[in-house]
Formats: sequence, structure tokens, C-alpha cells
Amino acid sequence: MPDLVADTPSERGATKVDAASLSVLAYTPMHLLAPFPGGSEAMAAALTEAYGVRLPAPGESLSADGAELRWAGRDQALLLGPDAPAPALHTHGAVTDVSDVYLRLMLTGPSEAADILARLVPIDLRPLRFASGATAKTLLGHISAQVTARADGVEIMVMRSFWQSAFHEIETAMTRVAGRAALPPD
Amino acid sequence: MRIDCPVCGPRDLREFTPKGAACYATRPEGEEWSEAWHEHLHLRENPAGRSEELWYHGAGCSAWLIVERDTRTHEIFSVRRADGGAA
Amino acid sequence: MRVAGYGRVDRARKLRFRFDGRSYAGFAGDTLASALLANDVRLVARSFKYHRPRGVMTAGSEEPNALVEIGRGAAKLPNVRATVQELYDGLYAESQNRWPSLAVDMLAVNALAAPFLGAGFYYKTFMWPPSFWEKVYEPAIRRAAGLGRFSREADPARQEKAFVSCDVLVIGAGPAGLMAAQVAAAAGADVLLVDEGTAPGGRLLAEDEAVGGKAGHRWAASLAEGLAALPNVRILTRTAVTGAYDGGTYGALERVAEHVAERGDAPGVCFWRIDARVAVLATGALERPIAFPGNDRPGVMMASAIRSYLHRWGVVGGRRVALYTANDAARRTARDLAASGVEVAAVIDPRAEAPPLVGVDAPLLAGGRIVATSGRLGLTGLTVKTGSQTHRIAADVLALSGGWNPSVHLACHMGGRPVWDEALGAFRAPEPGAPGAVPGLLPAGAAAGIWDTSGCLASGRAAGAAALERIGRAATEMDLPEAESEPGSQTVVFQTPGRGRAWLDFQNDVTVKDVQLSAREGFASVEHMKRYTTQGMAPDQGKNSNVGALAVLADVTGRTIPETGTTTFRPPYVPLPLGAIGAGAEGKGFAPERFTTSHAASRARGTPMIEAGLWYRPSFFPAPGETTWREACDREVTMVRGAVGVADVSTLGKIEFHGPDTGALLDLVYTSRMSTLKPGRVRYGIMLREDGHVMDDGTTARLADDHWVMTTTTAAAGQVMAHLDMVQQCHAPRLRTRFTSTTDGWAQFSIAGPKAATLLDALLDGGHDAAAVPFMACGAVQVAGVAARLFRISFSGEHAYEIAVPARYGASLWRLLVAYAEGLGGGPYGMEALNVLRIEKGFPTHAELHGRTTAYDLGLQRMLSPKKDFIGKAGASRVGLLDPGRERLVGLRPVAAQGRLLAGAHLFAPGARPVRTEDQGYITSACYSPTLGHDIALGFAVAGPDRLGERLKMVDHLRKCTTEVEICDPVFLDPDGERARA
Amino acid sequence: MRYSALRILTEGLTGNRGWKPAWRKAEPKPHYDVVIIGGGGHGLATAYYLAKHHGVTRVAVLEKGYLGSGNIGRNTTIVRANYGLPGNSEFYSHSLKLWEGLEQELNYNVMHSQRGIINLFHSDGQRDAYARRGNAIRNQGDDAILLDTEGVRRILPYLDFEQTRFPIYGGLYQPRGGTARHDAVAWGFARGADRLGVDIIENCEVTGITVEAGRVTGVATSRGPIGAGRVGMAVAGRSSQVAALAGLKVPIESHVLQAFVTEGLKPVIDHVVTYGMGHFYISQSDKGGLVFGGDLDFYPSYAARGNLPMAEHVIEAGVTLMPMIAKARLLRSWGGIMDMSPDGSPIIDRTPVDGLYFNGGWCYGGFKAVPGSGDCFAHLLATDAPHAAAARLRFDRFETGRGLMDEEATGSQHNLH
Repeated sequence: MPDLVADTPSERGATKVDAASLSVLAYTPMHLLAPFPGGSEAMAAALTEAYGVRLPAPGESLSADGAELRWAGRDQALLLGPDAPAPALHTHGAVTDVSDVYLRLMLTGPSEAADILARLVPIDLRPLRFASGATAKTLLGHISAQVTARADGVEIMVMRSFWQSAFHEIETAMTRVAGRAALPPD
Repeated sequence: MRIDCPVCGPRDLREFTPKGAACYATRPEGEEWSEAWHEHLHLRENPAGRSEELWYHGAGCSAWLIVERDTRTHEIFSVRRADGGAA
Repeated sequence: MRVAGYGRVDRARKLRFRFDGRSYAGFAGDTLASALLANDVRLVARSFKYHRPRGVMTAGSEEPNALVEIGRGAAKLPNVRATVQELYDGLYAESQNRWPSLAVDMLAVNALAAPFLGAGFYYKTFMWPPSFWEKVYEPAIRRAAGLGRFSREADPARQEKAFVSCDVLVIGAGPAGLMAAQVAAAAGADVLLVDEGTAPGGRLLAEDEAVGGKAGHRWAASLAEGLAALPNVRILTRTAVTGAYDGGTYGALERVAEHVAERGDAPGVCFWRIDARVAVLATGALERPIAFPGNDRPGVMMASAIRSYLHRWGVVGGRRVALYTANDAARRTARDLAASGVEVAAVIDPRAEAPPLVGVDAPLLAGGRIVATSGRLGLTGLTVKTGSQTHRIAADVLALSGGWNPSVHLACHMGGRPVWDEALGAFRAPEPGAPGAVPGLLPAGAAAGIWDTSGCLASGRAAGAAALERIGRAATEMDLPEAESEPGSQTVVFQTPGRGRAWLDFQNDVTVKDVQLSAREGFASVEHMKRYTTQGMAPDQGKNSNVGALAVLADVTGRTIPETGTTTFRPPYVPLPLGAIGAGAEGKGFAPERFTTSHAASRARGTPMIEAGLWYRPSFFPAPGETTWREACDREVTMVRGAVGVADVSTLGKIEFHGPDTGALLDLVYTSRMSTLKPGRVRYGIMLREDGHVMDDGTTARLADDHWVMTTTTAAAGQVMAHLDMVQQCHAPRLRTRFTSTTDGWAQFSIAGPKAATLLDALLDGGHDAAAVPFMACGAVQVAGVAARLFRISFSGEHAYEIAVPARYGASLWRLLVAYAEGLGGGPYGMEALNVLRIEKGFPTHAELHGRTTAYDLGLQRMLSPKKDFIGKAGASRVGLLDPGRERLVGLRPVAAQGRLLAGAHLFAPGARPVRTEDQGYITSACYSPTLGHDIALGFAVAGPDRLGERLKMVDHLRKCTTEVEICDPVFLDPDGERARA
Repeated sequence: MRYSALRILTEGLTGNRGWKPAWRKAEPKPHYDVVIIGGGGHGLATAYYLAKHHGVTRVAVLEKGYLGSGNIGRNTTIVRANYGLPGNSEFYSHSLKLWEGLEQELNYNVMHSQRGIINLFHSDGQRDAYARRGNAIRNQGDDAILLDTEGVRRILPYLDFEQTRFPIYGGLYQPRGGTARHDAVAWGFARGADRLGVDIIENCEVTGITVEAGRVTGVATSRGPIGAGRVGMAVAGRSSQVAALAGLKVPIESHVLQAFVTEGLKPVIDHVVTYGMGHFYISQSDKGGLVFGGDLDFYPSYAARGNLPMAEHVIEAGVTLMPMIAKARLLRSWGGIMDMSPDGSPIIDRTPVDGLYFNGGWCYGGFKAVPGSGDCFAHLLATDAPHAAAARLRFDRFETGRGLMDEEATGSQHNLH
């Protein structure tokens, strides 16, 4: 019986233009937590019990014991890290394995990342407006994306089938930004 | 145009999709065709002024929103979640 | 010519350039226009209609005349304003819209026929004989049409788009804008200062005047430098705000690298989408020309532009300059020229009581009007009347100033009308808050009708404070620098009388007579006049001429200017390259690409990929020796029917539900009852739009008691997701169920054919007996140690399965599947074969669920549950949607085996004429069935299912094909489904 | 005064002083046989054909602003008859026949240019749908040719056949399709109607519709009451407001549709071309400007202006399809207010009020419809019976579901057509 080999785009995609670099992050288990109507408080309690963290408010990501809780749309959040979320969570809402649904790209250099992504993302990602830990669901060009500010840059999460397009778009933006920087001064 | 999504905050028009009059959010009673259904699907007040509309924040949080807006000036007066939820 | 000691070009850096084949030199800091004038090139263009010789008239983006082509080959850019194009070494420019050359232009004969080519003449002729319009007249007109040439090749330049947000947007970095920015910045607001020019300063760059005790341009530079150093200020130069849109959104065009020879990876231009909480309109004002006979010769320039050329570039466009104005402030032009040593020929002031000239040694012709000009390819002289006296003045430059128009365009982009200010002799922006005024856009400085520098500085400071107030910040005290404060007196002059043509719109060759004729013919409303004469519709959009034309129209119709009205201001303020607004869309960039996990493997086999929405899917898998797609398709179909085929079906939408009320939500969405589905089973369903027509179909599997997965078609996945969101949030917000799209998370493959179970048994872990899985069942399995989902469903009519693994294993599993299938005499199959397989089985796709069909039309009315409500139930119950005479789904086969069937053909009774009134239906899907050995088709025929066995005539006019067909059941193969259930 | 080359010559030689107003500035009379609300293309054409075909000349056209101030002067000027569904097929076919010869009919050069329209398609499925439509056009007796990729390349060599995101599989070509000079259509019909005795009254806003015992008797206007035997509404874009004056609620939503024009360039695009993978249609005017448009902005609006996301989308489609236009510069963009009906097709019908008739719901199709709409509406107003070419343009198709004309197949959602 042959083995199935996991595809690892994280080994393929990595590019660097000037001070910024773009890479694909490695596989991380991810589950979408969506409380049923009226179930938010109970799910939050279960979360606190299991991971010592509450349900994040819109635009917020929280980290705790080996897990990250990231707001992910209307009344839902992503749990990143654990292979199998605490069983108690299932009673209060939908827990869906989305580990393979999304791929995450990382663009490093906090101010460079904001400058590059300003070519693609219609929200203000400058660190002063979008500080480390902030997250937003928005667009990357024509691709739905979730962007999350990190201390060292911005993480961009897209649906897996879009990742090459997203990578290419960001790479192009990086090239243009670098091209501007290389113009002769007035 | 910018719409102040009650979940995400103010966002550019490009993240949203308008469906039409807010009546889409409320299905009429009855499983048989009726004047009420005709009105629901087809007839419109179509005001030149303040109107209530149903929008979808599809490229954001996926909330359906009731947007109160002026159709002459595009001024937006209020935005609330169609499911009645708070932010 | 250059004027020694003047201008801020870098005389140490000489730049070579070409214009119309001749080589010239300019300096770093020049524009193409200043360099041409420095080289005494006065004739730079021809006008649009009469091909009149034209020269540089302004020093900005409003330039009406000096439009040229820049670059060559595919990179050639037409209609570039020489006044904006900065010079770089090797710049290549050509004049446009002339033949054979600028100096000798054959179409200048049009000018001779001018009496017959007045406003709207073309509406009155070119009508006989009727067929001549397309054959004779229009081709001739089109040969003469247009300005610059347009290479048919793609633009090799790459452009860019970007977003930027700020608290306070300051549009224009002249004295008012700089002050506004400084006030806003000092209060800590996030400020974005943009200016169209190459450096902040606005008019200060072009005047000889002091601000704060320094030269104006130095004051501006040092202030801007201080601002740029602040963390909360960003400055964009070479950036014109082009439009005001709703909600504080502005568009702007930045010329990033059009001024350099070697751009590298930098974009030529960038289109900015600006989001601002409040904005200051400090766009300055544009000087107005005066209409008088012969006012369009090369050498006639705006008085302020002459000062710009002198002070910024050290250039004067001639040797002897005359000035024509009734405006004291414009006399600076004569003063500055005289100071620089340029000869001032005369100052002609239409005011009888014109004040005496100070500091200029030149004749003043008070009460004078210019009645004629001379000079074939450039101005040589003027004829001036004062009372009964006639003066002839030799001059090669004429400076004009008819007053100023505040640049209120942006303030009017939302339909607001500018307000005529009689005292100012100009239109003001609508008051903030007036109907149609752009919310949160505050005019300041010359844009607000303030002409003196001191007033502009104060106005800018006030606007900055007002902007702060709107965003809830307090302004700090700030002193104003000393500056000039005497605006001088002016008399508004739009036209001065005289015989001969007096130009208003220099670009479209609209003259005073045209406006008069327009009024005479009843086109007296300003919109009619504009449309009838084309006044203001050229590339400058009337920036130089609309107000003058309006004044002429008011004059001829005996109305005041406010009674006459204004035309509407529309974005963009400066012409915007489509490549900038559409940046990134060239080639594949128009829409993102979605790739399946098997994509690379398919490509490696030489498979042609076809677009399916944003996805790519394999069309067919060519085998050695095959030369047509049909051969491959037939082989793949036969392979599935006879052995086993594998196909990637991951593109179908997958939506996962959890929660106890999932069944209730699905019951509302689907026409049939889903809630009764047992765990481990799969059911086919259709969903309707609320108007009763079919939206989509697919299967739903109940993986566990409260865990479901729905599949949608590839095309409708996004639409269904939005629909589900709406149904849940608007119609069933209390149901305890949540769902999310997992389409991308699972690689899913179809395994179809009599040997499908054999393949699976070999593949799956744990001695699996796939054949024991009942038809329409589902469950968890393991493949090579990976948890997978198995569905026994069939879209081919064969014994078939779909297996899904987490997407990261997709590529690996696909390789395995193909290898196993090939080992069993099978292999991969593509979309072509998939389509044939489903047509043979009569399964509809979006060819049949095309948006106008109902469940009834598709023969699926039994799936409309009478026992529960569902979306679209009432809509579907309309009498017209249940009429037996509707076009309903049928199968069609040719009466003669070799008969061809074509999708898109229509159906008629055998003896009927193939015309609309005889139409009996149409074909939606057709193919050759290798299984049956003839063409088969699905289509819709009037009362179709009631007419099985009846013969019709298929007619395809387009492909010239007529085939006799027989109506049959849409299921061509295995009507009882024995193969799939086996 | 009759227009001719000779007239231009004689006027040119005598200082162009003899030209007369194209139409009279009429003062409202107390009563007309027919009052038409709306001095746009449809209203003016209706008045013209009422007088010309039915001898009804006591007609007033009431226009709120200046004549032709609505969509007749704000469109992308496309004229075609390439619809696929009964109702639209015969109607637009009829209209196109009236376009052919309109210059001679009106003695006014509306510059109807039959340069051909090509609708591109980008997949097998789209080709099949266009084949169906093309065959429907031929069934109607109009012209349609199905082109493959090479056929398109021969006619439109400047498209991107190699790199574009959605390859060009072919096109449906209607050689008789084309463009016309939009304003001239309004002016030509106005002048024609005026010469037949119709009163054209500008700056006259209708503020009320007088109904007595279920029958219309006249209208109230900003210039006083005007009695009328029959009243026709031809106010697409404002249909809901005007119908409401008679207490009617109509199946219309108003939406803004942007249009764009670039600076003049030497002509390169000699046809009307439409893209199939995103709404984009383009032609190049006889002045050299590229005239193009795309989708609605999708939100209800009465502001004749749009927003950036749609402008960007439209231009992006243009850039991927014909990359050369990246070098053209946008000069002006504007918006028209579309009367969007639930199936994207028009309505010419009676109303529940006797003597009050409705013409609207033109969606994207209003400009090309002008002569046909005028002729059919005139027929309805004059005879109280529908013209054969407009017999399916009924209000009740929505209620019954019978005879829906949903060309886009997007269903009962006004903004999706």
C-alpha cells in the first residue's frame, strides 16, 4: 500500500523583494467555531475552560496555550493549533475542520507589508491603524482574504485554490513598490 | 461609497453586494401565489429619497445588512444586521 | 528662448529629445512644452476640425493645444500634454492629427469651408442616398476623426492601483493647501497632501513674490519639507485628484515614472483610491482666455502661463510680448517680463478707465480691443482698435487674461451646481451642505475665489481648522506668514467684438459664431448648446472655455449667466489612462485563477485545460495517436462505460453544516424534504429562486446525525453560499445550525465504471468492500492512512463513487487513482467525456438549469414537496409556470443515424417554416454518443414530454444544418438505473 | 425648413443667418387629445408617430427639464436587434427596421451607423447559448452570424487572443447592429413632431395626474393644469414617481448605469464589441472617442453618477480583452438612471386607469428601442390596442409568470438584468 504524500506549498513559495519577503506558512490545524444562535456564551465558557481564552471580538485575534483564536466573520472564529478541538465546543456550535480550506501567506516587514498590500487591500493596514493582533476579512485584489497583523508583518489567508493567484498578486505589488523605490530622486 | 458594517466597521463599496429593497428580507405568508407575493417579488416603492435596502457583506463578514440610504444622494443613515444580531 | 538668470531648471544637466524628427536640447526640470518654447518651437499642434496651427497656451494639465504623441511603437502614448510631460533624456515626441506635416497640413482646407461646417452642420446633410452613410460619408469622417494615433498593440507599460486612507485629504499644495495641511498636521490628524505638480507650491512656483520673508517657492519648499518629516503626514506630488465619490472616496492619478527614461519595475502611473474623512479643496484657479478674432494663433498664451514659463523654466515663447487684459493682477506679466529684459510691445486694456502702467515701459492702449491677429504659423502682429483709432502692433506673443475660474470641478462631481458670484466674476463651489455638494469637501484659497496670497493662506488655515472640527479635533493657534494682499481690481471680459472667428473651445474649434448659431436654432439651453456645438467636450472638457461660452450664450439669449446655467461637471478632472484604472487586469490578471490539486498532473499529460468559472478543468486526456478531441472523448466515454474512469470533481461547491436544525434549514432551501435523510445517506435535491425557477441542484450527504455536506454545481457555488447566508440570516435566524464552505478543503474524485469497486477495494485501507456500500450512501473510509469520505453517487450512470481527501493529499491521491485505473484498463476522463456521459443519462447541468427553467420544465415537479414550505414555492405556483404548453425537457435523437444535432438549434414541426412564430423549442446540450453510435441531445420542446415519439425538424440557421429528429425520453441509457445501483 | 446640402451651401454663403429653430418653444394649451409625459427619445418618437401614422396632432410632449435631458443623451448609443426571446425579438426587430431609413423619414442625420455588433463568447456553454440566440434572431428574420475564434480574429485582430483570462471562443455577429448619434435622435424626432403640429413644452414638470371616475382627464404641471383625452407616460428612470401620481405602484426599480468616453483617438475600433465574461461593451465614435459601458452599479439610485468599483471592473474587462486601450485616457464618465423591470425587459401597456398608458422598464434597451417604442406606444395611445410588435410587453407577465422575457436568466431581481 503506497502512502499519500501531503502537498506542501510552503516549500515552494518564497520570494524576496528588497526588505520584504513573502512565503507560504506551513500546515496548521484550523477549525472554524460557529456558535449556534444563543450559544456564544456557552461556547466562550467552553473555550475558556479548554484554552483559557474567550471568543474574540470582531477584528481581534487572541493567543493562548498552544492555540490562537481569531475572529473569522459574522459570529464565528478560527481556532488555530489544536488537532482536535475540545469536545465541549461541539455542543454549542458548529466546529468544522478547515485546515485544508485555507492557506496562509506571510509578508514580513510591518511597514513594508502595509505599503505593498495597499496595492491590493481596501483597508488601512499601516501598523498605527492595524496593530499586531488585528484581523479583518476583506479583499486582496479580487480574492476574498483574511488579513492579520503580526509583529513582523501581515499574514494573508486565502482559500487554498486561490493561493497561487494571491501569491502572484502580492509578488507583483512587491515588484512595483521596489521599482518605485529604485526611481532616481527628483 | 462606504458602508459602516455593524460587524466590521466602515468598508469600501467593493466588499458589498446589494440585493434590492429591504422587503426581500421578509417573506410573505402563504405557500400559494398571491398578491402579496407579486408585491414582494416585483412591485417596488422605488423611492427617490430614503429607502431601506438589503445588502450582503460577502467579501467581509458575510452578514446580510439592512441599509437605510438616500437614493438621490447616496447618503447612508443606518446599517443593521438583518438577523437582528448585535455587532 | 531662455532668459538668463531666470528659471529653476538645472542648466548643468542637458537633456536631448526629439520632436517631429528634429533633435533638440533642454534641461533637467523642463517640461516638453518649456523645452520646445526654449527652442523657439511655437507650432506644436493642429486643431481638431479646421486643422488650424496651434501653440502652447498654458503651463498645466488644462492645456488645450499642445497634445503630442510620446514614445514609439507599442509604447506610443497619444494625446500627452506637452505642458505636463517632464523632459527626460531621449524623449521622443511627435505632433499628431496632421498630414503630411505640422507645417503643411492638407486638412487645413477645412478652414476654407468653415462657413459650411458650422455647429451641427452634419445633422443636416450626408443623408442621400441612404446607403452612403456607412459606405462613403462615415469612412471619410472617421479618417479625419480623432487626435493621437493608437497603436493596436498592447501597452508594454505596467501600471498600478493602490488604496490610501487618511483623516484629512488636502487637494492642492499651493498656499491654501499648505496652510490647511499644516494646521491639520499640527493637531495630530492623519494628513494626505496631494498636488498635481512636481513639487508643492502651486502658483508660488510661478510668481515673483515673497511669503514669510522668503521667495514664495522657498517658503513652500521648506514648509513641505517640515510636513513630510512628520509621521502623520504623507505627501503625494505629481498626483491629480480626479474624482469625488460617495462616502469620502476620491480617485487620484499619480504620474509615478512617466518622467524618467528608465522606469525599471516602477509603474508608469498609479490610480489611487483615497478614503478620507474630510477633505480640503485647494485646487486653485485657472485663468480664462478672451474670445476675439484670431485668438488661436501659436503665440497666444495665458498671461499666468507666461509667468510660469519665465519663473519656473526661464523661458519666454517669443521676443515681443503684448498683454491683453482688463485685470490689474495680470499686469504682473508685463512687469515681470520687463524686469527680465523681454520687450513688452503693448498692454491692451479694454477698460476705458484703465489705470496707468507702473514700472513697465510700454504703451498702454486703454479702451483697446484686438480686432485681428496675423501670422500664418505663429503670431506676428495684432490689430487693435481704441475708439476710432486702429493700431498695428508687432508681437510674437500675446498674453491673455480674462480673469480666473476657481477650480471647483471636484466639488461638483456629485451633481452640485457651482454658484455664480457677480462680484467675483466667476463660479464658486457650491457651499458645503448645499444640494449635491460633496459632503466633507471644504473649498479654500483660489478654489474658493480668493485671489491674493495672503487671503489664500488665511483661507487655508481656516479650512484646516474646519476640517479638524469635522473629525472632532481642535486646531491649535497658528500664525500666518506675511504675504501679498492686494488683489487689484478687475473687469470681467469674456469676449471683445470684431469681425472674424473668435475661438472659445480651442480643441473642438468652437467659435462665438457657433454658439450664436446654436442659440438661433433653438439650442439655447446650455446643455443643448454644448451638445450641438460640442463646446467643452474635447480633452480639456471645457476647462479653458466653458465659462466663456456660457457668457456668450447668455449674451446672445439676453439672459444673465446664472439664468443660463452651467453644464455638469463629471469625473475625471484630468484624463485618466484606462491602463491605470484597469491596472493589473491585463492578460490573466482580470480574474483570479483557481487550481485543483490534480492540475499539475493533468498539465503534465498535455491535457488542454478549460475555464470553469474561475477554475481550470481538464478538457480531455489525449492518448498517443489521437489527433482530435473527439477521439479522446469517445475513448474516455467507452472506458468509463466498459472499465473505470477517474475524474477530478473538486470544483463542485461543498458546504458543511453542523447543528440540530440543519434539516429544517435544508427543508426550507430545497424543494424536497431533506430532514428525513438518514445519517450515512445521500439525496439529490434542487433549490429554487424565490421566483420559482431552478437555481441549482446537487446532492446532500448526511455524514452524521448533525453533520451534513451539501454539494453545489461549480458555477453556482458562490451564489448558493450567499443564498444560504441570506436564508439563514433573514428567514431563519433562530435555527441552530451553522455552515461554511469547505470546497477548497477537500480534493474529490469520481471513480466511475464497472470496475470502480475493484479499484476502491485495492485502494482503501482495511479490506474494504466498496460494492457493499449501497447506492446513495456515504461514509468515512481510510486511504493510505488518511481519513477520507466516500460517497456512492453517480453522474455518469455507471456504478460510481466519489472519494474525498483533505486537499493537501489531493495531488498524491490523484496520481494513485490514475495509476490504479490504468491498471484496470481505465484512466482519467475530462469534461468532454463527463458531458457525454451525463447527456446519455439525461442529467441536467446549467445548460438546462439555465435560469429560465422550472422544476416542472425539467420534469422534476415531483420534487416540489406539497407538505412543507420552501424557497420559491409560491413563485413556482404561478399559472404561467405550470402551463403544459411550456417548453419542457426532452431527449432528441436524429431520425437518420448520421443526422447531426447541434446545441443552440431550434425545433419546428417538420413542414413548418423556420420562423419565430413556428418555434417549438431548442436544443441545450448535444453530443455524439459513442455508446449509442449516433448524436443525442437534450432540449426543451413545447409540451415535450406529452409528445414522445413525435418528429420535429431541427434547424440551425447559423451553421446551416437541418435534421429530422424524434422526441424521446431524456434518459438515453439504462433508464432504470441498473448500472448505477449494481 | 428642409435640410439639405444645398441649404447648407446657401446659408453658408449668406452668413448662416437664415437658420430657424429646430422646434418651436410651445406654450401649453388648455387641452390636448394626448399628453405625453416625458420629452426624451421615447416621448418624442411617440408624438411623432401619433401625428404621422395616426393623424393625432393635438398632442403635447411635456418635459420637466430640457428636451432630451434623460437617458437619450446619456447612453452608449448602441442600436441592435439581437435578442433571443419572443417579445423582445419582434419588438427590437421592428425598431431596427424603423432605424433603417430614419434619416430620410425625419430629414435629420441621426448618423445611424450599421457598423456591426459582435458579442464575444468564452466557453462552449456560452457558444451554445449564443447559437440559440443567433438562431432566434434568424427565426425572426434578422441577421446573425456565428463566428469562431478565427472569424473573430479576422474582424477584431486587436483583441488579446493569447493571454486574456477567458479565451475568445467566438462571437455572434450582427452586421446590421451599430450605433447612432444619441442627441440627434431626440432632436430629429422633436423637429419632426413639431413640423406635424405637436407642441413640445420644455421646463414643464408634471406634478399630478388627474383621474375622475377611474378615467384620466389631464395633468397638473408646474405651468398649470392641462386637460387630456389620454395620457402616456414615457419617463423611464422616473417611472415610479410619475406612476405614483396616479396612485400606481409599478414593477420598477431605478438603478444607475455608468457610461464612459475617452479622448479622441484615430479610429481603430470599427464595430461594437461586447465581452462575455464581465459586462463590457465598446464602440469608437466618429469623433474618435472610445464609448463604453458595463454593468449597473447594482444599488437603487437616482443620482446620475456611479462609483469606482464598477468603473474599475468595467475598465478591467476592457483591458484584458483589448489591451491596446490601456493607452487611451478616460475623459468623462457619467450615469443614466435605468428603469429596471423584474425580467429586464420593457413594458408598453395600459394601466388600471382608463386613458392612462405606460411605457417604461427599458433597462439597458432604451436607446435602440426609441423608434419602435414610439411607434408601438403611439399605436396603443391612438387605438387602445397593442401594436403587434409590442403585444408581449405586458404588465401581467410578472403576476402570471407567462411570457417572461428574462434574457439574462437571472430571475426576478431588478438589479441583475
